[in-house]
Amino acid sequence: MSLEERTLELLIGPQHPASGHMRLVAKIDGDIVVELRPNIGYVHRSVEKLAEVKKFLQIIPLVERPSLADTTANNLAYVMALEKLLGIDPPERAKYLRTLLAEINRIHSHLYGLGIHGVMIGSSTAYMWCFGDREPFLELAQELTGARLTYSYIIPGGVRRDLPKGFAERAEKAIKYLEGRMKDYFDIYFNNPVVKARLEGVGVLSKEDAIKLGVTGPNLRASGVAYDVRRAEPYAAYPHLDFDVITEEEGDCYARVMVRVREIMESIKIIRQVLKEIPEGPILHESYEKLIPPKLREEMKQRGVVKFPSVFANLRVPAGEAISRVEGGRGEVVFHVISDGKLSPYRMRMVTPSFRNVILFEHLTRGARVADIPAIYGSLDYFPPEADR
Amino acid sequence: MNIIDLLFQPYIFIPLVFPGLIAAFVLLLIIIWLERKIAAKVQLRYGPLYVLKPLGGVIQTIADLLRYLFQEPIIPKDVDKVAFLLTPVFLFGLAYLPLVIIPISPTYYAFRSDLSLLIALALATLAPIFTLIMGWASNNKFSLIGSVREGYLVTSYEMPIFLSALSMAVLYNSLDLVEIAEAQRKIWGVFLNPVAAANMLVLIYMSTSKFPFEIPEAESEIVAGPYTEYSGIIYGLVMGASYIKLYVLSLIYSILFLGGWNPSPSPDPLISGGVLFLKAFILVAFGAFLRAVYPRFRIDQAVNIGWRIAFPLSLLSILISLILILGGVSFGS
Amino acid sequence: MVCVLEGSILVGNLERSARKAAAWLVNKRPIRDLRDWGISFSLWPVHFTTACCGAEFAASAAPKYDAERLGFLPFIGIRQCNLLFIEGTLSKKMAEAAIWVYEQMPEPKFVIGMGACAIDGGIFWNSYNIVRPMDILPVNVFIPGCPPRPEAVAQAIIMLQRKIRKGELVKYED
Amino acid sequence: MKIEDLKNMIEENLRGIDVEITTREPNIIDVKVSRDKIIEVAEKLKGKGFDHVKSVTAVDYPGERFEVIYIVSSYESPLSYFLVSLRTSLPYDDPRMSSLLSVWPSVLYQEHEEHDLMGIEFEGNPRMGERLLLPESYEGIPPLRKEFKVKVEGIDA
Repeated sequence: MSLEERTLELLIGPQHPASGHMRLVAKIDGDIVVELRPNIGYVHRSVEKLAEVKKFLQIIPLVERPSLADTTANNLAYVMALEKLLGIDPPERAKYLRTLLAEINRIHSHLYGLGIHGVMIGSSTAYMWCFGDREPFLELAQELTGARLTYSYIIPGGVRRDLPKGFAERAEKAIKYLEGRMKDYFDIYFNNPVVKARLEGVGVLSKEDAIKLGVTGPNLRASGVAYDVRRAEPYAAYPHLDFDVITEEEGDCYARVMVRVREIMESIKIIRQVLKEIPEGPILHESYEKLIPPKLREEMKQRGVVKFPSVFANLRVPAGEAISRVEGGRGEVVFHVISDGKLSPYRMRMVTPSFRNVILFEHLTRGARVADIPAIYGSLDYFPPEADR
Repeated sequence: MNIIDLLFQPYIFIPLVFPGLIAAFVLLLIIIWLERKIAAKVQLRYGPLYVLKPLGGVIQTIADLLRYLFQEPIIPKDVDKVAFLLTPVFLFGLAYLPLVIIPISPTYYAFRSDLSLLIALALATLAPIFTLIMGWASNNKFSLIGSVREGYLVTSYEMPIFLSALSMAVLYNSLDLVEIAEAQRKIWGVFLNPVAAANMLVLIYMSTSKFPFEIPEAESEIVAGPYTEYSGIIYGLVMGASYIKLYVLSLIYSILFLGGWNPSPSPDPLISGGVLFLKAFILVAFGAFLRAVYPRFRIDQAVNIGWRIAFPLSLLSILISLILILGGVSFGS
Repeated sequence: MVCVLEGSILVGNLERSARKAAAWLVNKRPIRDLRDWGISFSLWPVHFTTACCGAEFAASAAPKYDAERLGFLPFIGIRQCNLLFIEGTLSKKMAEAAIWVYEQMPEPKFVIGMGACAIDGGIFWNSYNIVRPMDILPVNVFIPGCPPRPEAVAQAIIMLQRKIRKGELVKYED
Repeated sequence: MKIEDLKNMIEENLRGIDVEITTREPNIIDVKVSRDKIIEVAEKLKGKGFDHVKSVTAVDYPGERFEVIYIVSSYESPLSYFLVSLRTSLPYDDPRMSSLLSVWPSVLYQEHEEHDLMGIEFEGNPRMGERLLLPESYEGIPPLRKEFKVKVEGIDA
């Protein structure tokens, strides 16, 4: 019986507990996956086309929507590209605030990925714990920016709000809570023999394949490639902070999960440094602060909330090209903005980490078992709206 | 002999009321609610609450049952109607059958034979056949894979369950549940042969697809396994059947290993039956608790455990029983 | 179908009249309230994430906001669920899938549109690839917000429960 | 490792091919090359250690030309700071070029997306002709082209 008759084509479609917003077309022979092709595009809302008809400042919320679990990376990458075109550099305090929000967002984005991975291999406790322990960090971000997930906190020339009083103590409390919880996570989930049996040795990505396929983020670092944009091209306040790039060697599902867990610990270390070393000073670039009438400027100082200068409504960016990249929770976000001096960009190219990781589906699941498909899918921390844009 | 006395005759009371239909149905309602509450407790949340706020949402399962009752039972077009509709009814009905054999006190039993352990175990093994038919009948790729997985699992847990149960029968040299329970008056079976006890407990959870062995209806791989195409009350029957099978197997287990009704103060059926029910309830609740602890195994790992670990352990437990007997441990009669 | 009863012959379609009687009984006062109460406290949404609002839907089922207190259990299969959550934008490809899912669900079924994109396209209103859910599905409750907070999701469920218990939504025609 | 000596290294490496190299900002080097020489330049760059493609961008200048930009970089430390943007321009009426899949496998999905949304033909890429992000039933102008108009807000329509 030839391979065609033996294989069963399984459509793990958009409506499936472990398929996310896409369809996995899997050809399986018995319990072995012969070939799996992801059929993406179910959440394609053409952010790049809409960006060409929106003004520069209106694009900030638009750019954040696709990767809802990790919005600061897209927002920061887009605004850095604008600042390269405008030729301005945000004040020191704004850089530290941007780093603070990026790290809070990385922690709860990793917890989101670990939770979804937990429910995909069957442990609803891991899902509930991760989503429950994600809430303190959502509240921290909400206190800093006013929103749970879609912050739009970073604007060209600085940030929208200053650090509220007593933020450091509340942040310390949330961090202590998560550090205390880590021991429970290791007892019930990470060192659980069933989890180890399901994840170790599954979906192994060798170092050469990881480089050849151009993947990014924890999936790359779990295969031993020590590449992190925060070290390769330091931006915001990362040049002044010391943290190390987490890598693992095995490159299997367990290694990817462990890289994310240890990166949460690293982000906690960074948040503590930022809260300790944050300098005083303005949070908006002086060229924009000059444009605000003096009376409003005083009020802005006390309330710590930036009043948008009127020029932002019709911001004209000088013609040119800018490429910027940022290390988001899921990997490297690359922005390529081409502007021709008008009110909206001529062409904006946004490459999100999930779109660069989608090639892993075909590569890793060849020869795996049917029960490994959700294990591998979850370990990639793949967020379909971010890949389809 | 008016109606009331007739009701309390053992051969009516046992299958209908106590360990039989009504008690199993009440246990079913409580267990599904308890499973969601235990899982919620472990997961730092409340679980079903506002259905009946003062009592913590106890009647949530009744609400679910009502919804299933009034939900449209969809019968897909190209489905084998007879097999599709009848298998859940058989599955749910036959899950009750072994309860006829189970005695609840030395004198009060519906049907006694000196092979009652074998009959109970044999009736408990009927369920997988209907899961296979169900998977084939509902003409859906996921249910086909789910039922074939159930077929795999049957080969890996059926044999060791029988062997570890029989190792206890060898120890008590009798196959009659009443005699086995009576023989444990002084010491429970679990202390005599712990290997068989541990082995059988794990295999009970494998046979009723409790976590970490929830493989036939693994939701993240094959939507609901053999039960994907079922909706309405048919799905309610199917979902209840696995809990009833767990209740039946834990009753057999508590007779074999936990001394049946032994520490019961008086031979009165209600009290000794209550002790037996309590032990079975604890085992079923522990099975429900496992949902919050473990993810699920892959099918090849489960079959691997069945053949490489459970089967040798059951042979070992028979060896232990033989050594105990040669060593002079003997039970009356 | 003809049956003889002490000399008088009953004529008529027994099966249709049985169904009519059942429909009458089920719509009668005591049974109807019990049925609506049962359905309202057992709204199981099917696991069908359509867009990025899925993150907040997942947070509403997580420990802090715990929608399971209302009997709301995200469940696996289409056949066993009676609630469809349109989370955010419906692109054209996803709209076909949404229609298939809605048609496969058993009868007393409800749809909740979550997020500004489900109401009128939200921030992607002028995209060429999106569809308004109200054009293709009968949506019972809409939730504003982008993404709506988990409390708003819980409030939408409570509003749907009240509508069901008032008896507006579940009807049994013969 | 300064940007100048990287520029010289690349210039020396691409000696034979008529290539225009300019540098921009602290770490970006533009390499303009004609359509038929691009595979040769790509192989030379890969030999130098640029091992993956971060983004493939197609820019549409209506009536004039299409410009396809490959942003290439490396994962190892000295080169990972720099981004090389490999550019080629295609005539407007015949947007075809040879795919760089053989050199960098990481361009598979990005080229497929540019083909799907911008209508550029990459010969050698197995996924040509299929839809990636658009629904199968989509006909008409590829949406990312300038002639495909999108509704705009009322005030500045």
